Amino acid sequence: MHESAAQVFINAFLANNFVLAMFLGLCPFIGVSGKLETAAPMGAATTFVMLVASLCAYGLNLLLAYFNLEFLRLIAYIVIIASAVQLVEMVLKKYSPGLFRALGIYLPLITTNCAVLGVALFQTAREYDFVQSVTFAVGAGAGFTLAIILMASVRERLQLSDVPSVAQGAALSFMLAGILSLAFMGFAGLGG
Amino acid sequence: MAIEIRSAPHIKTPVSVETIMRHVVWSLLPICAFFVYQYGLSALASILVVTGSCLAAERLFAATGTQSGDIRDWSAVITGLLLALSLPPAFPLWMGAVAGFVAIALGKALFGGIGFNVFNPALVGRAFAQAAFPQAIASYSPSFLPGRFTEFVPTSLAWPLMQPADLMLWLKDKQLDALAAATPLAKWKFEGVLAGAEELVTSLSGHMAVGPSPALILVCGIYLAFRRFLDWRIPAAILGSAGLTAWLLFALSPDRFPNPFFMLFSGGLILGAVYMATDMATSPVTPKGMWLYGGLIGLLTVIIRYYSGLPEGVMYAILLANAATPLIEKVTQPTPFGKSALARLGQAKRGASYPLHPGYISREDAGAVTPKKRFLPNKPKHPPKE
Amino acid sequence: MSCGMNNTQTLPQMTPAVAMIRTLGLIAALCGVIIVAAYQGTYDAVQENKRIAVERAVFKVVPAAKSIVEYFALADGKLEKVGAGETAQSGAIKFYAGYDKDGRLVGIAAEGAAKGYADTVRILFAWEPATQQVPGFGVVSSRETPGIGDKIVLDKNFLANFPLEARLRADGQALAHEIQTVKHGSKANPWEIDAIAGATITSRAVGKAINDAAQILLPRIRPHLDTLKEKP
Amino acid sequence: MKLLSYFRGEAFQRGVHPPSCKLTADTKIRRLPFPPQVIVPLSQHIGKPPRPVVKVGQEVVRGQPIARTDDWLSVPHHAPVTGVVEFVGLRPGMRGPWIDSIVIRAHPGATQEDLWGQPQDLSDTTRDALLQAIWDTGMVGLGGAAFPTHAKLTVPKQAKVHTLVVNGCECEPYLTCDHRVMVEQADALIVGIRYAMRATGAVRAIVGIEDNKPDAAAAIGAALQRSGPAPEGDIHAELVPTKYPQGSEKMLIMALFGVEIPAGGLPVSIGMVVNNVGTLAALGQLLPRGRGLTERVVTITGPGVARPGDYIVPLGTPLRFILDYAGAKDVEARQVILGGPMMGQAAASLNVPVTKGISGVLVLRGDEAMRHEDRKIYPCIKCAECVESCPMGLNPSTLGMLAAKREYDLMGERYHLGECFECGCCSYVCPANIPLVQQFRVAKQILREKAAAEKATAK
Amino acid sequence: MSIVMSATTTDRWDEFMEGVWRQNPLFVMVLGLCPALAVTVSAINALSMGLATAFVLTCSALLVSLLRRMIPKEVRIATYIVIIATFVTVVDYLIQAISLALYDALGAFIQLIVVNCMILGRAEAHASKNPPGIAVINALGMSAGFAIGLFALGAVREILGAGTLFGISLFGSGFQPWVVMVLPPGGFFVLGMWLLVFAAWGRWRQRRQARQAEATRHA
Repeated sequence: MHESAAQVFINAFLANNFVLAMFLGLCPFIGVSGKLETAAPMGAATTFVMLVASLCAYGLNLLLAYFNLEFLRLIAYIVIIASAVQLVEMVLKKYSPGLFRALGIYLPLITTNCAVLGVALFQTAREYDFVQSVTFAVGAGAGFTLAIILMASVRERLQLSDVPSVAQGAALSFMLAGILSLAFMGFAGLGG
Repeated sequence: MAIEIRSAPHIKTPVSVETIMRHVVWSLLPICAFFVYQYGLSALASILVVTGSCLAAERLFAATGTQSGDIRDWSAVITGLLLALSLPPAFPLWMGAVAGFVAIALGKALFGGIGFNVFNPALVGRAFAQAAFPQAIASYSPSFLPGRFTEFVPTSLAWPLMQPADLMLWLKDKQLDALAAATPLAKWKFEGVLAGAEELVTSLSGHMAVGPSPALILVCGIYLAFRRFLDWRIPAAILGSAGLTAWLLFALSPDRFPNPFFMLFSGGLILGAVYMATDMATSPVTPKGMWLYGGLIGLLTVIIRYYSGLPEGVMYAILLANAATPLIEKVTQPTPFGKSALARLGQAKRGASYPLHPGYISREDAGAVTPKKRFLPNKPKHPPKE
Repeated sequence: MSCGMNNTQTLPQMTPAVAMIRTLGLIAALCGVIIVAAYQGTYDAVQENKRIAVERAVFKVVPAAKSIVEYFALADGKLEKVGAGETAQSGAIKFYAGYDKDGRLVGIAAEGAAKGYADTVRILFAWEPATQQVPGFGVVSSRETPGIGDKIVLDKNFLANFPLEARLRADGQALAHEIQTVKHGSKANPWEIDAIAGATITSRAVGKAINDAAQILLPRIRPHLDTLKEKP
Repeated sequence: MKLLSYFRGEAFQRGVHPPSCKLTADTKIRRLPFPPQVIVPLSQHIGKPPRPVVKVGQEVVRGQPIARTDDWLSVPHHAPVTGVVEFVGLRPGMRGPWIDSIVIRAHPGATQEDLWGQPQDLSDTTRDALLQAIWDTGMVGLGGAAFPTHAKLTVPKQAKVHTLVVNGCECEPYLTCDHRVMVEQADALIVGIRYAMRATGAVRAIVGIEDNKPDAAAAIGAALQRSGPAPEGDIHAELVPTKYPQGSEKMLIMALFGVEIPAGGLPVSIGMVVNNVGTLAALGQLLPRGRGLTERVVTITGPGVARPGDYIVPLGTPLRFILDYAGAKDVEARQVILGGPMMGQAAASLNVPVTKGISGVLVLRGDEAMRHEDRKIYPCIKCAECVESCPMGLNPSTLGMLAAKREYDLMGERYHLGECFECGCCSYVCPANIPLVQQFRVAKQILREKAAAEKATAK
Repeated sequence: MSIVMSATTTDRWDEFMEGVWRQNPLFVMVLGLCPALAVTVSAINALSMGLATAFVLTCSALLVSLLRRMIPKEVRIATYIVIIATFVTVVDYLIQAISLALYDALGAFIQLIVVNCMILGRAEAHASKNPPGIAVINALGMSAGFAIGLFALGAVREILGAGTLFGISLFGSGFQPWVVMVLPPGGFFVLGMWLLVFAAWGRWRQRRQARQAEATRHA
């Protein structure tokens, strides 16, 4: 069944949100959502890297399919993503120091973000074409950003609350993510 | 004569948290009464069990010291009543009890109790029940069944942890159409049947599976708004935005979309707009934020109802807006007096109640020049910016 | 200046590039060997597993079949037998022909997919050439809500919709009657599917999946029914 | 109520309507007898205290200057009673800490008439001479702020003032001294207004009166009729809707003209000067006679007082004397508040004297005070009442939560804490009984100290 | 070094228990969350995932430890990733060979083991600094801890979400499953609940120890 680009986007963005429905990118989602000031650039950086990874993976997959080397896919993807992140970092450092300072500290973290590898693996598994792949990456990134921004703003508010001491920390974050995930279930079937 | 030293102000409004909560409970009672009149014994049992479960959970968490506030502030009663009203009247009682407990535990105690909750507790309970027991929550029993005051709908009395009886079979026994057990929204979404206006508002004419009466909720909501126990902006924004979106879509393609009236008065939109979205702790405090928040809820409701897999979207829309509330508040902080653009220009503001005297000399005429800032000795200096 | 000093001091500790490349190359080679070994070692078992999985699914929807043959129905109308490990060309549709123990065609199975409540519902449905009916279907993958979405394989009333008529038009270019899911309790024709009350979307997806796949696949198969009749 | 007012024109945005409780609005101003001993604190106003010019044992006459100053932001004091200087040194102050004061024992047999000043004709003096004369009276703002009046009436060189706003909005509950002054001393008020117009160069004066005091407006109207057209310019009275805190000059200007004073600015930045009716009425009485400020009108009221009323009280009269006279002894008084109930300060002891800035003494009974003290303090339920009531357009709800977590820097930087003028609206309306304004006072103090410390280290 | 050489059985046991208990990757360090939540809809899936992760973790720890002197520190992270990816690919094919149904159930999350921060973290923090024997014991301990964590999640979710454990019905046919438990929110809730339980238990133990210390001091 062929999905239009808009459907792919809505699906990755809301209906099957990468974080809240697919559990991808949870480590940064829990770890970097303490403050809105850091969460928003983290989301932006992740989106950007997802796009780069998606483009790389698309090209790489064509290459691997041509040589019948699909069994090397995983190792090739992870290496190419790690290098791409490195490259992006260097290019940014050279040509846009401002942006580098804003995103710099997050880029290394993103290499081991499963959402990025997830984008590459899922677009291959679902046999997306080029346009679909790109919208998928952007949608997934936007979904991650939305989730982490909502989470961060709520957690900032909870800084001012008397959260019971037992629940403080990771437990509260997971419960919050659970309720957010419940709320996102309302989007199920959107873009169908 | 012993005197005590306290800080000003020395007088205080008599309105307290308990006053507000108590009034909300009172205003909910007629709605509950009519709900019981519509659905009979099962609805009564459901209201009692759900509210009781909420109160028990509140008591438990207050006793373990994990949350502030206790059952005396009436807030758990509101949660219970709202949750019961938003569930199907013949919802299995044990599931209602679970939903009530979850509402308080996950929706309230986790965050520290009254005032700190980020999400409306009743809706957290409702969303949990919807996700946990999708089948039971989709079987809505028809209203005004004969004999509703003498017998329970069998689904109500399911054994704890066990599946409820099949509502369809029971309805067949009663010689009723299986469709009677679907809400107007579900009927429209899945079967393309549009319910009539007066049925939606009063539900008096047929065995409709509508929830609590929207007209009654509106009346009670207006009472609360006049007593200032809820902010009228939020319901106004929700109904306005939902109505407008629905009307636009209806105008674009009247065959595909139902009329805006159906949109507003079917499902839980009125209940959500008047009672759920206005939950003080989970809605923005800034006036601009309230409009934004309400507008978001209205829009999301219509989108979810029309385009997603679910027939009803109010609950999810409100939960999502609850999550966005801190963000909304952050971007809609009120402008302090004297910092608005108008103040900077030194111009008269719109709506000034006292027109300037004819002899007024404008600043320019008077040759007024803003003098250098002069602070009183004890006036705080603005903290230096880094 | 001190900075420069530090640099010169730390430089000798750096590993020379040659050594780095050598080590990396060695490790890459080692890893390559491990991967290839694993791939080769498991290849047969994996293929066998896949075959069994396919057979199990097909035998479930075409119970009379004892063996199957995989085919591609190409876009130009030709049929092609699928060799091991072959992947589909663009526009080709894979289907399975089921044969009984005497080698006679008893049914054809193909995949269909349609958007359900949460995600795409993929099903494998059977088609009997003799009766031009769909006798049944099985679910390949679905993320529908458990308890509601799985009614399509559990609900007795829903399963009673099958066999379902899927008769081709006289010219053989399309189905004579589009397969449609109608609202619960209003099935009037043999090509209509009576929706499940409460799981309308999923049941609708089943009808749509069968219809969409059959509309394309069946006209392509029809000219070849004679060649398919006997097991090659 | 709020719903309707949204559609109606409003005086200014937000604000509250506490019950007015003006028990003494219809009682005439009476004179309090002289106490056996008066305590004149040197610091009764904003600015540096003056230096005493009398010695212990010296005889002083009522109206005689007992403290002088050369500092611009300071005023002289005059002896409130005829008597002997008994003590010069530390005495309890109204805020608690002891402050430098002059204690005078009144002559038991003295007539207690003002014997010092000499009538003066100020009709064609220069502005500077007029300001000097005002300075010599020792006048400060009698509305409560106690800012030296001559400084307030001095227009900065580059600025020009066209309007004198006369603040007759006694918005605090209970207080009626300004109200009674407007009713009974309207003629003196007009005289004072004309002096102030000359001092500032304003070409018109507007008396803003809340619409719950129509008799005051009528009295001023009658007085204006009597005095005929003023050569200085146009004087008239305007009614504004009753609302707290209308008495704040920013709010009053908003209500009268619909103009916002830019944040951090003073009314003079838009060509206006605001003065209290009590101040100008007193000026109107003192200036022609060349006298100093020795007494003021004080509202003594509250449920804890048997004989509430507006009294002319010699400055420096100890609270204990006043309360005994007004009959606060026989009821169980629990709290004595200097000023109104919204912004007034609780007296630290009954030995503190009445000073120039005290407009009222409010005595609350124990049960009255306890009624809200007993109430449980809930966490903020975000009902938004405080946001709706803050006249400065702040967000007390968020500020309060930040204060509870000691995020003072954030409060100042992002939530404009510096704009808060502690009117108490937020604490008044808070259903959760959170002491918001009290927390803000602490926060502001901490930020002030921090800024001072930073300044010190920067040097 | 000599201590490690003379490692007794108890030391090894401690090294093993380190991962199982004190530094449990899931409940204490909160690592490897994607698989922990995504595949734990049933106990069997959870255990399979635990085994797959254990395989990758142990093999990569062994290899990294063996090669630890050879690997230049500038490229060590890249090397670790390559080694881990290798074993993930191996386990991916192994599972396909064992059971396709399991492979379908675990889906893409087998391949996502490669970005499980726990594995890279162990390689970096432990295996690259210790001899093979210790590294393997530590990796086994960590794996066991992770598998126990996954099982704890999977068991609760399966029991509530389907009324079964390892596919065996526990409550009879009339049981009403709590569907939410096998949906994404359920994953978050159950993990959060376990963390709450551990936090509450830790609190209780702390308080008890304090009480005991008090008592001994008084005595």
